[in-house]
Amino acid sequence: MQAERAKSDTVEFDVRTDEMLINMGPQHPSTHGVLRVVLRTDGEVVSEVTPHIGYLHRSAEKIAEKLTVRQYLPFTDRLDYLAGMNMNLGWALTVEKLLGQRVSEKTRRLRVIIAELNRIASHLVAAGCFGLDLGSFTPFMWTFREREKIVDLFEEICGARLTYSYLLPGGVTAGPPDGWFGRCEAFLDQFEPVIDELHAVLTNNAIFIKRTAGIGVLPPEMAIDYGCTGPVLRASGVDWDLRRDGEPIYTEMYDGYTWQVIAPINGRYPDDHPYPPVPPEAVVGDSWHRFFVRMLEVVQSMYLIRQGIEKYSADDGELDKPIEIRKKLPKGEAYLETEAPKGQMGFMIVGDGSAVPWRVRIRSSSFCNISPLPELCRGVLIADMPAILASLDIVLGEIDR
Amino acid sequence: MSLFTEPIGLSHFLVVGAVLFVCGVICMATKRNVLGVLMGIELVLNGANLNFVAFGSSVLRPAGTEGIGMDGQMIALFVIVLAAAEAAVALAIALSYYHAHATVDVDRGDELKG
Amino acid sequence: MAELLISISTPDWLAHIIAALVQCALLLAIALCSAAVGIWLERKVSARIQDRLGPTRVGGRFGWLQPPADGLKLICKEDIIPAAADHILFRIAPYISFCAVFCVFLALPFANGWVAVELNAGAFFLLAVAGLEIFGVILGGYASGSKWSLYGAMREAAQVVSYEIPLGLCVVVIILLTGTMNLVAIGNQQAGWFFNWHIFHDPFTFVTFWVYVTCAVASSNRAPFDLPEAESELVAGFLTEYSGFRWVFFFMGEYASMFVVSALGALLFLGGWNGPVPIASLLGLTPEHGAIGGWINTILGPIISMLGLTLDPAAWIGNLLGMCNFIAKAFLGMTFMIWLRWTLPRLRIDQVITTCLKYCVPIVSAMLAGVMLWSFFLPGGLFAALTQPASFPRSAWERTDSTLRVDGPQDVGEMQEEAGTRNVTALRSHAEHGNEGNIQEESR
Amino acid sequence: MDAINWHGCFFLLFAAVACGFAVAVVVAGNIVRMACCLVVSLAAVAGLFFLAGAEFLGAAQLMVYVGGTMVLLIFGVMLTARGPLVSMKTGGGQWVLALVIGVALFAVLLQAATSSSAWDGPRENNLVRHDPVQSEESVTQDAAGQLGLGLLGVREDKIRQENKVLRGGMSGYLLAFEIISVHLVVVLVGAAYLARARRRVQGSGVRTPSPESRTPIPE
Repeated sequence: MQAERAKSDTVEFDVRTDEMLINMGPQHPSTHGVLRVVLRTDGEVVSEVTPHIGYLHRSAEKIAEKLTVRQYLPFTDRLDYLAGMNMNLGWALTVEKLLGQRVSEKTRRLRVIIAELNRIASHLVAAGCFGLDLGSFTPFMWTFREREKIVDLFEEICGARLTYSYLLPGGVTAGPPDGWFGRCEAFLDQFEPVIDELHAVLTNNAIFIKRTAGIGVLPPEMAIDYGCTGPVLRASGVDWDLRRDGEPIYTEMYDGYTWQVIAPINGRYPDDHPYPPVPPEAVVGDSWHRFFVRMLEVVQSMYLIRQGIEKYSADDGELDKPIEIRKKLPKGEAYLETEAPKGQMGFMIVGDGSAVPWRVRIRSSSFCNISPLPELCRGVLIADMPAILASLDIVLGEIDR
Repeated sequence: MSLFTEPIGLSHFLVVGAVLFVCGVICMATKRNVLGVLMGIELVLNGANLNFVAFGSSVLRPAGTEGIGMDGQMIALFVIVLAAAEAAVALAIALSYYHAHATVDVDRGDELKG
Repeated sequence: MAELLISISTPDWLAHIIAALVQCALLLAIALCSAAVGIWLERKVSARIQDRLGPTRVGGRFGWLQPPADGLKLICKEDIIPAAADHILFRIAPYISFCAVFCVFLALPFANGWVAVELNAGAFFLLAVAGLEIFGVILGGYASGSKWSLYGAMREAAQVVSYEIPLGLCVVVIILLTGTMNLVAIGNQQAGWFFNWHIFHDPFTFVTFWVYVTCAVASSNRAPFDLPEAESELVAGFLTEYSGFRWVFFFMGEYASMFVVSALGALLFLGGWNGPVPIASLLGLTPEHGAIGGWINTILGPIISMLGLTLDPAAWIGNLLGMCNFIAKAFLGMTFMIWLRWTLPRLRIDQVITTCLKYCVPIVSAMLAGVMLWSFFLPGGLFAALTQPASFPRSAWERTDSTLRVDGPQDVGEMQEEAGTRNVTALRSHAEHGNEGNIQEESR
Repeated sequence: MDAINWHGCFFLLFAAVACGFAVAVVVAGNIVRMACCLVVSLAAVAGLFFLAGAEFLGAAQLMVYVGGTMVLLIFGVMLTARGPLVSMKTGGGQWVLALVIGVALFAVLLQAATSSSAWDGPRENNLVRHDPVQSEESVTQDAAGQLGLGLLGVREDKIRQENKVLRGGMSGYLLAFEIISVHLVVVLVGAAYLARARRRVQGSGVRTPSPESRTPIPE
């Protein structure tokens, strides 16, 4: 709808108030952290958008050149603070790839369970904040109630509720306490009806559809050009998920699990879950689809966790111990991308023989996901800006590093 | 204190109508802003309305005398409705004038083009 | 009241002024109480929807004293006036907005005859005064000087002005049905069982009720239509610069207007003070006195006459029941609005205006035409037609065509006067719903 | 000290408010202040209508004039009052001229208003409503009903009028009513068309603000 409005140069508008330059953020309630967006608006219509980042820059990569790989782990959960476990996993796998060692089958199973639990938690925050930006406060409360239960489970394992530093390179310091998996199963069972409630309040809600369907349409080519990854890319109809198409050291974790990659292939979703119907106004690649892909991924993660728990309890091997503090890194470099909830999180470590890496580079998924914002928001109303921003689900810690 | 006790008659209303009318005329004459002139017109119309209603009101006349009856209120009603329509058109003209010359100053509107 | 004061020899004009001020204070108390209970209700209902408890500590288990506590806290807050603000307008705006809503309480009847000022054009006065509330908001938005509050004010003005039209039309539909704008008369016409309520009068008024609900929610800036305070886009709309006591007035204005709009809806469509089952009339608690009414009068009569009050106890108790009915319906309406607010996301400004102009106005105009035709064919409404089919359309047709025949040529002036008088007699007979006697006399 | 005539007191109150704020409109410099004073003045005039016994008209004034037209005017003020345009001073000469004409006009009107003795008001108190025309068989008791019927072409209040001259105009205002409704439709369509801003495409006759006036985005 707003695509052809932008193309036609004769934009007819009612009363031409002169243009206004409006700053949204950095402390704006709906910019997900410290992002400043400068809008050039004409009345209600946004003609130009310029995001400004860097307010949360902590030079994480430079610090990595002073610390050993194990000491640096706590910094990785501060990148995407809503999905700390996935960041730790990415860092751990990259170090293992550099050292050329593999962890035991049982550790890999535990890592799958914990990574998918954290993915559910991150997607819950995304769904809740999306509803909050569109004005409905209640789903935000529901999603955070569920997220608290997941965070309690994590607290049992590693004592922390947000910055876990649990999945160390080489293994984990201590396995989950007994009865943990039972509580995990109990959480999943009571979580099923909550998803249907969220569908009822948001996905199928006529007003939600009117506010998101057809808004901020990201064509597949533009998504690929801007390097968008994760739910943003899949919502544009590109069937690409690193858990299936990634490097062997990462995909072997998911061997033997039956699950599906969620992406609207020519407008249809893989129908293994009785999902609500796609509304007619929704165009592949719009805000509604980005939201819907995340909701279906939560269901896939639940399948993965249940299968993970079965395989973990069936396997009577041993959990590996992490590498020692000052392990010498070989001379050389390793780069690995993993499927974090927001998109593909890449870590590159260049070792020079000593225990401290010579250079570390972090490829952030949210940085690429936010870059098409000026394209998406041209000719859109002011009220749609937060909707598009929330659908991209960005975290500033990861963008500014 | 006689004003508070002696009943209100037609001439009191006519005096108030006259005051409003004169304020409207002066406002139209002296304001440089287009909308100021518009407000002057509104005041003039209200002055006239007040006289119509006063003449048509049965409360303000001695018992039995004949005023213009309901016609006063009827004409006042038409004046109110038409003033609304007139304000709509006047505002449209003012806004298009504002677009053309980026100002609402009446003195600047001296050339005939546009 | 005034006589009481004169009896203790205060000067005549002082007595009247004091009496007037006391009545104003009482009315203001009603307005503030309705707003305060509205705030408490909002906290509790929204808490229940979000799986939490809501206020429980302040004032007993259910947090009754939360609204006064909020008021106290806000009064102590510092009143900041931004430098770029236009001082006088910035201060006046909240009071204008609250006065407009307060004026509505003047003409709002709580029970049969229990109204501050019984106006003949009551419904029209309510609509007129409800329209003034936007001035407070526009001035507040413009006077705060900041770009964002100007945006909020412009949006709010556009929304409330455009929603006044369908709201007015819904009220006109009911006025057309009842034939009078006097709110007390409208309420009394819906006495008896619940199917006498206007909402069940005919399918058109039923649809009009739902359009009224949409417009009411939109015109009091609630739920899916609360653009001006859209936190996510414009921080807090025109309320950004307001803090402390001034903000309380805007806040009170909003909740009082919520109560007013749902009360008006209850009065026009849901029978006002008449409950679903007419307990008062069944028990005889009405001015005509049934069994119990007479019995109560014999007991309470002497006590009341001794106190010097001139009121009929039975009818007074009946009215009391009526008032409870009315207030219960109003708060039901408020709960519905609160329920809407905490489940639905917000609409965009252009969607809000299109729902108004493309959906509400056409539908309610169609309903207006429908009710006109319906009340022409079925004067008593659906249930009257079902219960006495005999007096149904034939008499309506017969009455009009018999009077419109013109017999014999007369000079124009005479005919014009004749037409004038004939129109009047036709309308008078039509207005008295065609009792048989009149028709015979008409067609001789 | 006979009884206070409350009708008179309220009349004085509303008259003072109406005239006071009318003068404030003339005196005020800032266009926004002028608009607010005008709103209060018109509301006071609505009060005067109520006092003159025209209840329906007072409500109509409040709703259509104050609630509708004034909101339109304030919209216009908010859209155009940017920076220097808010308060524009007019030269002293114009003020003197305007005041002279104004005072002269006012003197004439004042003399006219207080000249005829017939307009001096009823002997007894205003509150006693005595409508000679009101009788029990009239179709609707309240003024609003009579106004409505008047619009539909039935001058119900003139039925028992003996005086031949005053009986004229029996057919009421039906024709005027129809003309007004058509007129309103034409006006609104015209206003919407006029206010439609021509597009800033080059070649259209409208002078557009030059590109450099667009504020650049601070880097």
